[in-house]
Amino acid sequence: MAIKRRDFLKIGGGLSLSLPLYTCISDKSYNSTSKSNWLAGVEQWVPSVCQACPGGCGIMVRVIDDRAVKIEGNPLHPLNKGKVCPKGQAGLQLLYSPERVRGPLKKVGDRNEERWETISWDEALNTVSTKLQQLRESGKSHTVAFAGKNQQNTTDELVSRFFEVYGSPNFFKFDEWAALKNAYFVSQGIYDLMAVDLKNSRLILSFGANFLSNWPNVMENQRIYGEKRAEGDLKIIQIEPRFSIEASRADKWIPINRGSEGLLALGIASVLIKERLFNQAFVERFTSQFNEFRSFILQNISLDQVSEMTGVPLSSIIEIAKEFHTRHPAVAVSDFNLSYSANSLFNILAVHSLNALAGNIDSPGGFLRQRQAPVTELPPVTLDSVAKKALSEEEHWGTTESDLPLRSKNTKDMIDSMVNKSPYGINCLFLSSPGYQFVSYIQKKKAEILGSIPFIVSFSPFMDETSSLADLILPDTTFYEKWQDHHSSPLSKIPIVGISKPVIQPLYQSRPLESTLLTLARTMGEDFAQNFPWSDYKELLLYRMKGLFRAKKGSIFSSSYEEAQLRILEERGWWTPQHNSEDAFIKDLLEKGGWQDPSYHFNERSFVYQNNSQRFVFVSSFEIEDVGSNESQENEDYPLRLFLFDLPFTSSDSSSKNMPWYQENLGFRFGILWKIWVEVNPETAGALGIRDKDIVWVESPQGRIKAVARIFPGIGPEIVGMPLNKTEHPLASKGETDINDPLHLLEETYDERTGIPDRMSTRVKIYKARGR
Amino acid sequence: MKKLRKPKKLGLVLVGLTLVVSVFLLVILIDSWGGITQPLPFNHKIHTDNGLACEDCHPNFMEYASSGRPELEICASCHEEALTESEEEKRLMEYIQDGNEIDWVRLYRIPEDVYFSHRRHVAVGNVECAVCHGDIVESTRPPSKVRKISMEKCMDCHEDQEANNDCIACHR
Amino acid sequence: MDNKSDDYSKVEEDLLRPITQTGRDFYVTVAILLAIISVGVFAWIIQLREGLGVTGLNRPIFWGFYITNFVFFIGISHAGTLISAILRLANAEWRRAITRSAEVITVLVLFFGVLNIINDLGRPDRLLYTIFHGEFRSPLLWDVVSISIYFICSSIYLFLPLIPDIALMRDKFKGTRKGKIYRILALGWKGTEKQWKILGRAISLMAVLVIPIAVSVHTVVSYVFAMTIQPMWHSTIFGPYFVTGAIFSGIAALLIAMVIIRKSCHLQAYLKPVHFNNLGLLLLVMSLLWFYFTFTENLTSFYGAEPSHLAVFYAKLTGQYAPYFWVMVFLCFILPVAVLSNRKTRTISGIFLVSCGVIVGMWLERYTIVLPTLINPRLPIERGTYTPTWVELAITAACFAAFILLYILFVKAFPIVSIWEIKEGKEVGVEETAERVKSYLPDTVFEKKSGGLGANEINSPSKRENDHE
Amino acid sequence: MRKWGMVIDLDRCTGCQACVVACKAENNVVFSDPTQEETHRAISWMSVLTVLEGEYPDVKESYIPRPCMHCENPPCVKVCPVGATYKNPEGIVAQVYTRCIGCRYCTNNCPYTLKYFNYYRPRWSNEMKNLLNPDVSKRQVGVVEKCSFCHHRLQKAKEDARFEKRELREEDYVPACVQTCPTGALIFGDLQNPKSEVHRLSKISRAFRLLEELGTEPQVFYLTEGEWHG
Repeated sequence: MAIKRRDFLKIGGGLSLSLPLYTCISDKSYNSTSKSNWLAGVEQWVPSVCQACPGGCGIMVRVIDDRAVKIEGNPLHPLNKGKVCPKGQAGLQLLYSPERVRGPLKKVGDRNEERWETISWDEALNTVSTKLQQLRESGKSHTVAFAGKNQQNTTDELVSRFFEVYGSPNFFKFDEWAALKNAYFVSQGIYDLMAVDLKNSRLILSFGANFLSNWPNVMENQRIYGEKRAEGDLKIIQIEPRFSIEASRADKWIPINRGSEGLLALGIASVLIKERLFNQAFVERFTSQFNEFRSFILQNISLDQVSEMTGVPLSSIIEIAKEFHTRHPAVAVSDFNLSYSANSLFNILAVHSLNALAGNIDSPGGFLRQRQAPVTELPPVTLDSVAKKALSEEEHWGTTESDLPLRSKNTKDMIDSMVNKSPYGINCLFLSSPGYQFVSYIQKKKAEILGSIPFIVSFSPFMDETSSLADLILPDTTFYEKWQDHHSSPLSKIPIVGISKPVIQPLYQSRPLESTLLTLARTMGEDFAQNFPWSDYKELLLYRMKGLFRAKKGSIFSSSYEEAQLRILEERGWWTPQHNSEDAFIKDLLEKGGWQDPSYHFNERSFVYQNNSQRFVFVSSFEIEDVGSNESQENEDYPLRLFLFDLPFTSSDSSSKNMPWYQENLGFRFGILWKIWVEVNPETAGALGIRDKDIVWVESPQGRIKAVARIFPGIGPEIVGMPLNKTEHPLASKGETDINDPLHLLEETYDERTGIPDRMSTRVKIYKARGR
Repeated sequence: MKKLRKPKKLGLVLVGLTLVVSVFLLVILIDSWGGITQPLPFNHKIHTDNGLACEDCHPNFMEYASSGRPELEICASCHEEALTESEEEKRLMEYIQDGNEIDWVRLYRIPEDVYFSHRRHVAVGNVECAVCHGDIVESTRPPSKVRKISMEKCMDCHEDQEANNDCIACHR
Repeated sequence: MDNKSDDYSKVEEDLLRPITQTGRDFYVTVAILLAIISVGVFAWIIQLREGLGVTGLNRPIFWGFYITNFVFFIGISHAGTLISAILRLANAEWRRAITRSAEVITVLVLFFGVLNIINDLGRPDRLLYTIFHGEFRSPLLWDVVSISIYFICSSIYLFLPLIPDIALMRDKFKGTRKGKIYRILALGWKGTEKQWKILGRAISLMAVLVIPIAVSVHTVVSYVFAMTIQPMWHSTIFGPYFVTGAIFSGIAALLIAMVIIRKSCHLQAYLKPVHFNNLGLLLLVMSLLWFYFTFTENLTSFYGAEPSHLAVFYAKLTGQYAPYFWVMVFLCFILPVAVLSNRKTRTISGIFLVSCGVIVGMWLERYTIVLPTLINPRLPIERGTYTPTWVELAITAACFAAFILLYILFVKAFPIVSIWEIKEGKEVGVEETAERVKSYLPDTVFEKKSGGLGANEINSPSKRENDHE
Repeated sequence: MRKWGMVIDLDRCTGCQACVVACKAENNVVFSDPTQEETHRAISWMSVLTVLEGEYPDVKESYIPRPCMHCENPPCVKVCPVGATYKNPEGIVAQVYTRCIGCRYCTNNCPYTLKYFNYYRPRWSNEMKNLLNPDVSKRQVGVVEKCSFCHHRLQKAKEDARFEKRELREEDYVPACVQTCPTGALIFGDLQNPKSEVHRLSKISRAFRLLEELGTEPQVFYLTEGEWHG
């Protein structure tokens, strides 16, 4: 009996030992003896442009046998000079994301469900084309709308041209910089961004500006930061409620009550004015309404009050003001962060007035205005009567009535008017990566949108929130697979045009949006098609690029030495052609990756001030109450204020969800890879009995989400900070990641002037969650 | 009872043992099988006799890590029309007519953790093809076995040639 | 003579009873153990398939249960051979009934020590690289060498004294299949004068040889830690500290085994309270010695107050690992000293309790050596935590179960108390001891009382002595 | 012989993580998932450590990019029982995955805790297998890995130099992290070459090394104006 057992044990043991050992030893998947991996091993470096963010850095992609393997910076590109940010580095994960849509999809069954059927491109295009023609024939072309992202390229031109010819005024782009643009429009008559000459500036007075992490020209700023830190000739003062990356790199961090940045700026202005520390010559020559501004300041601004309302000590205000004057040239910068509060326009105008006081506009180390790259304009469109009539229809969102000349189109109004069918209902909506803010808003309104818009087409290359709305998906390629140009953000002082070549052929059955539109245009009838005479998008692109050759300015990307020479020559009015024909120019352009004009011409008054007076206009028509308006109602139930901040390189788009390499590093300061965290001041945490790394609920009247509490001395005792655009799963799909999106906590309040959502005034409470 | 039991027990042991042994044998067998048949019985000799050089069909070995397999285009450039009446060529012509790439099977297999570069060996190190590939140019039929290259051979040659013998020079 | 052979047949009967008779309890125990083992094997298969991801190990806690088990089992292995060898060389007569049960522990437990190391490897299939590509500067390779030698030596050391008993069983089970195996194992032992002489010499030689090897084994095990530059591992006293701990836990393991054998095999007549008393006292001494080392080790770290050392120190004494640490101090020092230093509580059950405590405590000691250092690496930015998964627990439990099972099977196959040594004890030992004791005393004692104390013994020579002359 | 080394200017670093991601992309390091976060098993050869000091509102934070230190006297090499990790003549502490038995002794003896262990087979989706760098191995389960100074780039650079019949120039070989660093905080080169930038910077008064007192002699130097409390 006993022996029998033993035998059994032996056999069983023998078997159980040998099998797992075998499975372990023969690690099949890692011994590449499979027969199909015969690679030619041909290696190429393809110059292109990264469009993972609005920056448009030059990249070189290493391609081995039609596989894109690694991204490096294009050393000749003047913006990034061979460097790439983490998002750009992770870009290939976007290209090879498992979430890519493989081909045109049609929604079947209930619109609320996501059941898809694969269809052919012919069928898909046919469906869209028929729909568009029907609407046009019945005189409803204006009820077609397009929502896309704000980008500086020819695609933008093509899309707006398409809808103009088609006859729809409803071409919407979400722009997070709108508040800033409005402010420059008010003060200088330019509805655009101004460039900041950080390179020559000796003091950066930053009002919550994420110039090292979230500006489109981050790479330029990072490089300048590195160089100037090495030289030691840079001082940064960061004024922000939270100890951000910029604050941690600044020489001084000044915490401030949220939303009162403008007031602090006025406080500083009052010191400058009272102590006569401003640039009188500039103010006299280039500004208007200064006297009103001065009397407004002198009458209304008391430093004690400013100090109390902003939470910044009096001594600090005076110190900043003096430093701002002495460390000339100094710039006061702000960005879209200030626009996410109910008094955004005031804040930005107040900050910008400091630059006028210091005379830092159109001067080295100050605010400059980028010249547009001289690409060929598209030929004028010929509109038929349908289009002409439709274009006279009211746009689907009106600008809010205001005492100031504003030009903003806002998400909220657009979606609300679509949902409410006022002034008219939208019959067909096209969505093409409309941006994070937009996406989060349409998600909230998903049911209403589905209820009021009968036909929605998404161009998204990924299965995401927009595709969940769509009835039809016409998958766009990623930017790695198509021809594209990219014009540098107006935040850089020099115009750069980068050429993005397809790095590999489009994967799966995806097609570039541009060629989809050109194909559609051809199906819309002779009259329509004659406005789009290009056989493919590449042809259109090169047509535009030829303007760069004809303009007799700038040069194709070249070494920094050549670039410096060119700049010196050009600024003295000389220019020598480097290419003897257009073809040679285009060939070189595609090889080097783009064109730039390194020269900058100062003192072109009419270019910098485009308002009637050709002067900087001081605005003083603010109520002081307006200024401190951010003080939302104290609420015992919700004692803390929620501070939402953008993580580095995440602003304005949701594509980063598909980049796990990049996403996992966003929480590096808090030792977090995937979880959403909430930053709590040690004092607050102590009072609430919350320990570091506890799992807590963050609850606002709108709902609650789970997060990891991190005790963080870099945030004030009455605030809790939470990151935006952080996913919790490496390969985000099916809305998994949205459960904990802090945007769900926001109350629906908006800046009345610009319609930009206010993410500063929501109050929350936090408490420990049970379990994990 | 006892007498009956004994052989049963023995049998059980034997069955168990044979099972274990056969599993291992099977594993070894499968692993070392490696018999390959090329889609076409390519005759290297005929081609080299007709004046073709290695790089005519394997175009990449001076420049890239991989030597490159002969693509259909290369075949088609000579075999525009059938040059002989051989059975093999007929089949090749079918490939060419259909435009199907010939799925040549790899002969030399290097473990996944080794980085081997033809360029490094041929263009930089001036190693003759024959040093590794033997007299394949003289062969009239494709070899039927996968060639595994042993580390000893690499090391010996590297030592003789005073090439880099650092592990990370080859192990990636 | 008849009387004597009756005695011996009684001894033989007593000592062979576990082999000849099998009760229900045996099967129940074996079944339970097999169940535990099979869970462990299942866990192990999973681990082999999936990799070490199924354990609780992480970064920077790269070592956990398995390494703790390894150190622990190697420690236990000192029970046997070292104690038996020392007692043999010291001619301690009370050793006779316990040496074998001690030696078996060594051989069996060493196997599980090694198994745990293999288990801990990320690539167990590359185990033999340590031989083909061994780099001798690594303390891990010193381990491989010293443990292999120790395993071989202690196996021989176990086997040699077993030969006469195997021969006895060969005769007893002649004709059966069992007998055949015993015949092979007996190596043709006939009990001739020459054979006894060679055996005696071989045993003594092995006893001498085994002691330094045993000491070296645990010293080298400690070197695995001591040779690193990690806080509270890099310590000069780790060698003796580990050896002390090893002997300490070894004695405890031996005591537990003895108590169980005594009870289950009804060997009360052979394993007497005096054995327990003696070993108990030894255990007490080791406990004190162990405490001395522990105290020194921790005080040095504390007093030196290097931040990286202090972090580990506090993790142990007040932090995350404090519960383990203080339980360990209680089980390895307070309880043993309290129980063992008192004659009244130094009973068999008292000693059993203490021994169990020491075993647990010493396992915890290894645990609190391995982990607090790992959760507190030198760079203060990286911190970790460790919770073992069921896989580790199952494999650990299976190791213990398999060890017990093998031990039981050994008891089933061979006499756990050496028969010939008991016989020898009666025949030679008694006289020798008397002679020895006599030699300790001043000669004058014997002059006054001629024919006193040992005279009778000397005059009644044993059978073997007769053969000698 | 050359001695490759790195200088990291902490005053320039903005903690942007470009080096971290570049490293992963170059070296086929698989991304983590939430389970790995839970179990502390994520692999990141280059990581940016942060040190936060002070109390609100006087807070200071340092970012410390940490690759492998490639010590002159590497504690990990000493303890490897099979020679899977060794110091190569050019100063790179190398790791040979096919030799490694996964005992993790080296990971425990690294005072910088910068060696990583593959607890799983790397989980690449089929799509993402396309972006794997053929110059670097796909990782096996159960072996230790760490920063290699992108040594495959060195081999390539040498190959190119010999192909072009010239000497290897210092700038021919840069690890992926250094190549991408937007602020120029990472500088790489030959520490033995008296003309090189790294050589110069490693000697200036701002230079220090991590845990210098251990005598491991890291070949990664840090620069900072302020004091770093490590």
